[in-house]
Amino acid sequence: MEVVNRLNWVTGGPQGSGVDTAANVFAKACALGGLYLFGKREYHSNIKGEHSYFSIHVSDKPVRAHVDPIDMLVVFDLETLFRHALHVVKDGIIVYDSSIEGSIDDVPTLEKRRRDELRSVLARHSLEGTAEGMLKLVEMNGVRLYSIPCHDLLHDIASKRNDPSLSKMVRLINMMMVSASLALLEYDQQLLVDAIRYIFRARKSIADLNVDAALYTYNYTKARYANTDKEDGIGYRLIAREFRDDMLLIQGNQAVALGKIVGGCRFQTYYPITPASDESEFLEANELLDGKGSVVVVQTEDEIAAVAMAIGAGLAGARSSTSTSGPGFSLMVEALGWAGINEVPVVITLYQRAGPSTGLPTRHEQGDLLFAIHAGHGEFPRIVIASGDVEEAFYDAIRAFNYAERYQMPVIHMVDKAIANCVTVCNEFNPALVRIDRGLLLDSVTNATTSTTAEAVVVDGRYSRFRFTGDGISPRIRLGTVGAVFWNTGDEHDELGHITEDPDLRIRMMDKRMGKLDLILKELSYEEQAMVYGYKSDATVISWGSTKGAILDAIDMLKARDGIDMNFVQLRLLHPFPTSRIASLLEETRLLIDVEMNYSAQLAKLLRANLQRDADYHVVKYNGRPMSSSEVYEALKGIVRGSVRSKRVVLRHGV
Amino acid sequence: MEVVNRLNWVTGGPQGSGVDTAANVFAKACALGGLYLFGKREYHSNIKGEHSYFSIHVSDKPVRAHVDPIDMLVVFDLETLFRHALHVVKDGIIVYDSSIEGSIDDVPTLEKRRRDELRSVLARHSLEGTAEGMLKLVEMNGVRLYSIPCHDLLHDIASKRNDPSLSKMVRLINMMMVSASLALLEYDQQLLVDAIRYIFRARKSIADLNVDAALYTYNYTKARYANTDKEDGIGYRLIAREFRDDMLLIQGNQAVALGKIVGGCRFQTYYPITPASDESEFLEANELLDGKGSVVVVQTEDEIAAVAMAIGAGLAGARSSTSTSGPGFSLMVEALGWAGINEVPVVITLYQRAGPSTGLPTRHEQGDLLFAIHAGHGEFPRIVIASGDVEEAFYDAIRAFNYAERYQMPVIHMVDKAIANCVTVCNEFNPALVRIDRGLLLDSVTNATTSTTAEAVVVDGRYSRFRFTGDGISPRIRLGTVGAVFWNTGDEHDELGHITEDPDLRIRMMDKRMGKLDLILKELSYEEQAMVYGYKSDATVISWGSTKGAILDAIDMLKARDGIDMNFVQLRLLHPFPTSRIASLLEETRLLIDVEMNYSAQLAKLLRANLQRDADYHVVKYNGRPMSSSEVYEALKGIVRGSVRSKRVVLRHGV
Amino acid sequence: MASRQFKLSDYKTDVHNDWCPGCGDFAILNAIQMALADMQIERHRAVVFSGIGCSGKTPHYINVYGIHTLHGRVLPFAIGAKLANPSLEVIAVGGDGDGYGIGAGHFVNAGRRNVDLTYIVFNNAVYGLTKGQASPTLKLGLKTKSLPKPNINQGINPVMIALAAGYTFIARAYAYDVKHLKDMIVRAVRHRGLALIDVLQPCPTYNDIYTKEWFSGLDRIDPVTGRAIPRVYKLEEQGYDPVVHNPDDEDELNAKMMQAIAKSKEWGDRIPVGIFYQNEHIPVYEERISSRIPDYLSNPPALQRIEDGNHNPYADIKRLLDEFRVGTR
Amino acid sequence: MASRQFKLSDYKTDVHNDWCPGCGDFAILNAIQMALADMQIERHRAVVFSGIGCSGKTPHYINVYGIHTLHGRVLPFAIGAKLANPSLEVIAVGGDGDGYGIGAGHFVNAGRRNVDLTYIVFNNAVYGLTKGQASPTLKLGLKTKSLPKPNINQGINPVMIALAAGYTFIARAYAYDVKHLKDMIVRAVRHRGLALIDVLQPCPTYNDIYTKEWFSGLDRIDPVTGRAIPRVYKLEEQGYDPVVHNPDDEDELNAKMMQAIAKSKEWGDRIPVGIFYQNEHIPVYEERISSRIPDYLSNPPALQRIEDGNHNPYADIKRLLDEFRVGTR
Ligand SMILES: Cc1ncc(C[n+]2csc(CCOP(=O)(O)OP(=O)(O)O)c2C)c(N)n1
Ligand SMILES: Cc1ncc(C[n+]2csc(CCOP(=O)(O)OP(=O)(O)O)c2C)c(N)n1
Ligand code: SF4
Ligand code: SF4
Ligand SMILES: [Mg+2]
Ligand SMILES: [Mg+2]
Repeated sequence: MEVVNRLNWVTGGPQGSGVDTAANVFAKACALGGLYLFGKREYHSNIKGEHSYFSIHVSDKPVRAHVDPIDMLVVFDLETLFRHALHVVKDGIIVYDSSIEGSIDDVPTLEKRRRDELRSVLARHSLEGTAEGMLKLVEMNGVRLYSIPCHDLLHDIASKRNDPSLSKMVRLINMMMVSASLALLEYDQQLLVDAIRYIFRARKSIADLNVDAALYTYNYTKARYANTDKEDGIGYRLIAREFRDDMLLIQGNQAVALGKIVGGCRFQTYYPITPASDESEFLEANELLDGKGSVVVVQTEDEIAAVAMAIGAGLAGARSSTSTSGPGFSLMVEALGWAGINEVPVVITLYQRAGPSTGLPTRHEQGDLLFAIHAGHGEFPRIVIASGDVEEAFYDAIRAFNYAERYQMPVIHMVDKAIANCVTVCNEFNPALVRIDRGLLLDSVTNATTSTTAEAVVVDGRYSRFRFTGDGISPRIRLGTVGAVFWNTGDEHDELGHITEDPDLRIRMMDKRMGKLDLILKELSYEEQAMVYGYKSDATVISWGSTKGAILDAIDMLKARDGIDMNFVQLRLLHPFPTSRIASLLEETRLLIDVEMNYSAQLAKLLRANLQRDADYHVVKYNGRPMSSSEVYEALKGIVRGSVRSKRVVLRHGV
Repeated sequence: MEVVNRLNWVTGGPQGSGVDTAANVFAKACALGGLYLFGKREYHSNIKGEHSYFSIHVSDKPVRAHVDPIDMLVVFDLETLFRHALHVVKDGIIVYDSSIEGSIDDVPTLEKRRRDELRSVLARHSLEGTAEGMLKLVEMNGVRLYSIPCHDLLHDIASKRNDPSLSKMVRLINMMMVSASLALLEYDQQLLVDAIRYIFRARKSIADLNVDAALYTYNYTKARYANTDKEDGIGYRLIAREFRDDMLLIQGNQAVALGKIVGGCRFQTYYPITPASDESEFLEANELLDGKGSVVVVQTEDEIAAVAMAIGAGLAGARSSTSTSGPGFSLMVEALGWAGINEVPVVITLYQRAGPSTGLPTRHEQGDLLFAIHAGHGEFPRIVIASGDVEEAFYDAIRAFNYAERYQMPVIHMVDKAIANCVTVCNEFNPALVRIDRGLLLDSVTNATTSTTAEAVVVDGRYSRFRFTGDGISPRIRLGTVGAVFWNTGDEHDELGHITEDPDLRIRMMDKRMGKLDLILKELSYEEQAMVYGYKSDATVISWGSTKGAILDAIDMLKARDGIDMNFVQLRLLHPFPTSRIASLLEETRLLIDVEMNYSAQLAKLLRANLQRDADYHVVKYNGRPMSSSEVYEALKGIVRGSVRSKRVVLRHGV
Repeated sequence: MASRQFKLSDYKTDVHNDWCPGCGDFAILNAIQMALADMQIERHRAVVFSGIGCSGKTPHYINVYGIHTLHGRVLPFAIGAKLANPSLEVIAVGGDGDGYGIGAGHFVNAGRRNVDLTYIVFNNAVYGLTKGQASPTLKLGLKTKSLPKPNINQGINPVMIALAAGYTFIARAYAYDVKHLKDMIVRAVRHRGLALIDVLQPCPTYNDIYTKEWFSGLDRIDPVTGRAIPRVYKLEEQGYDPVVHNPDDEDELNAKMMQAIAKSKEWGDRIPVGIFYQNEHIPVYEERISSRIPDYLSNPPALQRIEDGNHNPYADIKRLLDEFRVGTR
Repeated sequence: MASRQFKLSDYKTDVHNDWCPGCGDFAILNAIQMALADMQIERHRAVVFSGIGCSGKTPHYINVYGIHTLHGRVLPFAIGAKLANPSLEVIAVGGDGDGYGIGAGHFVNAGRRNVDLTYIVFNNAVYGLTKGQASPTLKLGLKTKSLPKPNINQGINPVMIALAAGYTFIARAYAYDVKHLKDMIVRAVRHRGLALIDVLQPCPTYNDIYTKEWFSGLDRIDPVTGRAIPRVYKLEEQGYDPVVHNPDDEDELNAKMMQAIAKSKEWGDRIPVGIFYQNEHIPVYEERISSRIPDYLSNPPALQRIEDGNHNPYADIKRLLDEFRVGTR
């Protein structure tokens, strides 16, 4: 049977060798053909040489996550073969550069443990620990092999273009292999060409060269393998459709950056760190906004300076933010409390990666939730929100600023490596759906004194930055506002902002600040607090952040394959905790399954602390690789079927 | 009726004027007379001039906390009169320097709000806003006034000693006033002399001068007021008793320092911060240990360096620690995770003060609990313990190092300003009760290879720092150990300590590290996890840290005055949370009252998250002043009597 | 003289000042207020940022915008505000522990940016507010009355670090020469670039070495005049020229730096105050931003319009979205 | 020649090295290993600490104790270990971003202590591991291939900062003169006090300005010899004497500092390497501790006995407890 337009395509190679570019061409080609896709990048904390790979899950229906089984593996180096070949499904495809040869020990970047494992697997089948052995083994497993003589083809291209040096341009090989894979899938050749031209749009001559090489390989592959009978040949096909023009092919870090631009962020600080700095670099590259305006992006000496500068800019009246990941966030904690006690709006975009400490700096985890909620000595209000996918990341980035200014407090917007570094086809972002709410920010005090809010702003001829008001929110002005001055201090303060140690005033100020947390729960819409997907069901999956995609895909699979119904509750506001919203969403839930990417099921702790209800199962993962829909599907099915014994289920997939 | 040997004595004055010294003399005199006491210091974040005061709660039975109503107020400046006089009980005493005069507005350090309040109170009684008015008012309230003409007496002393310059030594006045108060209480004059000599033991000539002034004043006061009829005169008396020689008069920060010395801490780093640096300065002053040995104390450039150096010293094999409070701890968070992933024993003594941010830097709070438990990105094991009083602080300081080395992880020992800065009479610390447990620290690898643990230590001729073992604890060696080397990294690592990104190894390492938390709960005694005070009761107060004293005193009062029975559960291990211990302690509890010094009832959150049980009442306080036994008593009584409406009870006492 | 709109008293608040009697901080506070009055800076245009310490309380006593930040972080806070709105007149103040100790990383890296602001360090060689521990400027082996043992750390040379880091105006002043200090502040504020003034500040409570009396030379009386011979002297009175005149003359530049360093090492009997170094030829950070963002100064981050008046976003991302459209070729 | 117990290979691990081909780090790694072999330092006696960055991976490749710490914190970690056990031979390594950027506060304050250890900075003018952003040593306006726009920050002068902070040995070396670099390391390790070696390290992946070719002068061929004129030259070959000989001669001290600063400013056509400054007359921190704690070196914190063999505490606090006894007079 032929599978049309559903495919998990994977390629890999040494870092710095162009794997990403190749995969991006494949993704763009698919997107141009109206296909949906979810692409995931995995890479080491290394600049050149270690293994990285890209998996692209393509479909003609929306896909929200990656899956584990590989349908088509594109191999142009030894390590990719050794690492991934065994995950290719029966009837799946491996396209490989025919020059690949060598033994397991020729791959120093492969962990010793894995080498031993592979050797013993091959030995069990009386095969040698070589590329050849591996290829034999997978063939025995039912995988179809297609070899492409890349070096010969490269030679041909070189002589065709009359440029012998080209035959040494091994960088072209990955593009050639992508073309071969698309040829095997009988995909529209023009879309491949267009994709290459798009990816290399800044460098025309390189684009031309790549197009040449791609087409040559495409035609070669087609000629060689076209007549393969579909029955015992290639079981997959991709067929281009009309694309919808309101769809984007975009990454999470770009979505956040675009959100910041729309949301009015005009001052961004950062200190380089994976996977957060991509966003800042994108902002910097686009610092000049269309129409009037700009985003000033400042690279600081460390994360302490980054957050302090962002707060300073916030005081001056700019919407300001900083982006970081765990280690950087750890350094920001002291200043966070300063912003809290001084009610300064500032946004921290926290790109989670696998901790603790330096951890797995380029890998995925959702391990910072409880830290983000409790970070900083003493007690002060903050808002913590988490995005579930690329599209949400855009809108949340905007909301974060609205919250920060409306409630005058720091907002931590949590995303993670899986969102930041994935590429996906999603709905066009629509700025028209968005409102900018600056809260009680006054442009001038003089105006205010003549308006109705007069008394609220100036008392005894003085502006009180921390005026006690009904809802705890005091009218705010920018540094530099004519006709007023104010003071801030990290010490407890009076309404003017001067230090006080008065115990009664202290209580009032704490009540003012902390009381805003209740206000937030009153004012935020249900959707902003938590989303529910699916109909009421007595079985509910609950989660937060980037697991959303895998869960939704898994729930669909459960329904489609097994007739099992589940709904999904996604926490979007993590702090203050939307207790009553969640309680009402879970009213009919009998089976509650918590799914998260960390060791200790942090959300489940919050559920217990706030609802006094525990999830019945904790499906967790902490190996640094995001959850796939396939493993979530298996776990949920196991739970429903009663085959899962322990309350805690640890997922372990991923390479 | 005369009250014998039960007294709440208070004195105050501008900072830097010798209030502490005066109070210390009073405390020492009481202690020498075999009396128990609990002394509490309150002071501003200021060097000279702002108001500070000292309250000493004296009794012939052990006292564990301060109380609010003042029995005897010793006044030698205007501000003390205005701030405290109204808290003196009917039939209580004010002794004051007769030269005190002036109006409320002469006290610029008094907050405007408080000045207005005082003026209006006085005006309501048609009194002027002056010292005179105030004295009249309290006299109307039934307070007995005793004035001492300090300046005249000083003059006399000066001419007696033939040194006219002495008449300008206003610093003597506070000592004179203490003497006057002791004379009124008819306390043994020799004990006063001995106390002065003890306090000034380093400076004999100053001691002599103070003794002269004290005796002169004592005799004057006695002569002037001795014949006052007890019935309408002085209602209080202090009578010296035989003292027990196994009691100490000591402060919390000194107790921690002594614990560290006994516990084997030989490397302490610190960056100055209130109220933590007293401990480090005490250690430095006593760096040379009796017998062989020393404590190296290093003042660092900041708290990041402080914790990093302590960790470095821990790696080298020293028991090492650093002491700080909230702002400093916030800066230590990143390195904490490094110690966690590298399983380095290190102790952080966290002296809580009122936050957030700079907050009320010299005031009290227990606001850092959830932060301490969750501090640091990602997930790693740590132990958090909290001491309830000065005596516990000593033993806990030792335990902290045992835990750190036994479980190879950072230990956060939480104390707070109320413990650090209180002075109390308590049982002598007994080093003989203490064991030193260095866990799996090996002095040499060669020895180990010939011993039974051989295989555990050296594999393939290599020492594996992070060897997988049954209980997750790997044999540890010092940097510099002959015959071995090891590696550490903040990245995820293999058994040797080298970086790995292998997903399966990652899981095993996380399991190894985090699994130690379960081991801790298995191994720690019930008493180390939580203490219960009192018999089984269906009403339980639950708390942690320095509220212990006030709670125990309040429970005694409830029993004695109202016949109400309650027991008290004190959490000593806060993380990992001793769920089953607490569950069993609370089995028969019907009414559970959480008492803590913070806004959001942080312990109650932990109870919910871990036991899925909420306290029925949250008695909280967050005005920067520690809980008094009197206010805790009132709150508990109100709850039992049903007069408390809301679940949350906010205590507000304190000046 | 032109009529002055703002009086000295306009720059004072009625907040109770709780520094110790005789603290040099009072003098510095006065000098800042005098400088503001001298320059007739409108109150709303000035922002004084501070770190934590006795010195950190300064903004509360000055009647302009005042931001009392965190220990060691005054520079990044101040820079953030200044870059968000470059029309603010930003003055950062703080202790020597604050600036050269816990804040040393920011102190060095601020030099790389040369943001147009003034940083005044209250240098009393101790940590005042935490009771007199040695600060980074106290020299090895000295023992102030607050120290139980002689200082175990060397003292650093702030002038030289500032030079190495890129500060373009480096001065030293003495707290009790208020008029001169005021002049230094005016010069620093007028300087286009990052200006450091290291102020020798007696802390009578903890530092009994660098006292007012010592700076005034009360321990060395001229036998002839019978008058004290002050230790502090003014560079400008010695014909010292701190200014880099020719931006293209590398020799001049080096010479100016070398003389500043030589002067920075004088200590003890003769202590120079005044401007050690000034170079206005290094573009300030604001100009560097402007070279990328032409309307940066006229439309800075803090004042940009971000909504259309109807709460709709003002920014237009159509061009960017087009780039990401699936169909874009 | 005496027989050598340890071979170069003894200092190598079998950990896969994943630096980019052609990275200058390889040369520095070799030089460190050669220096260890040269000095025949027993493997267990040496500890290499590192920060975070490409450079931070170094300890994993050296077969001595290796501690890969946090970004910017290598010095305090290393100092902690050294002070706990001063018999360890401690070498700290890290990137220029690590040391002069995020770590600048520790870099400055370490100078105040003069702990006897060696700090080697891999200076490639970029943040390698995070993909080539400008580091604190990249000069204003330069644009490496990894930067989208010219560097907006000035570069700092590490030699001068080290001098101002109190470092007693300051050298610069060039990664690809491995033998000279090795010599510098040996001299630094042998120096009694805090030694800095700033190593010019080509990063072929991101820095196309300070390349191996540029340092070798491949862009300037001597018309006569037809050979490249290297930019790097050795101070020692010019008769430069970095050593402070007479501790009591303040003039000499100042002159030595001034010449070091003058040399530190040479850049471009001629780039000096070698020892800029060395002063062994400042007591190291370990001595300062010893002056308070006489048996510190023989009985350091890490090796002290803290229990009696039976798990009973070894320390005796009787005297201290007596002081606090209620009855003590
Ligand atoms: C992170 C942090 N650590 C420590 C402190 C405690 N602290 C307050 S002021 C101060 C030192 C002040 O010294 P300096 O900066 O020289 O200012 P001065 O008081 O001498 O003006 C310290 C360490 C703090 N507030 N924050
Ligand atoms: C607190 C923190 N912030 C950011 C990072 C991310 N990070 C890793 S390496 C690096 C910079 C490395 O540059 P450099 O120190 O010059 O070393 P190089 O890679 O050039 O050798 C950064 C910023 C981190 N690990 N920790
Ligand atoms: S301690 Fe020193 S610096 Fe602080 S206020 Fe007092 S005199 Fe001034
Ligand atoms: S990025 Fe540069 S510094 Fe890092 S390994 Fe590659 S060449 Fe070396
Ligand atoms: Mg100071
Ligand atoms: Mg670098």
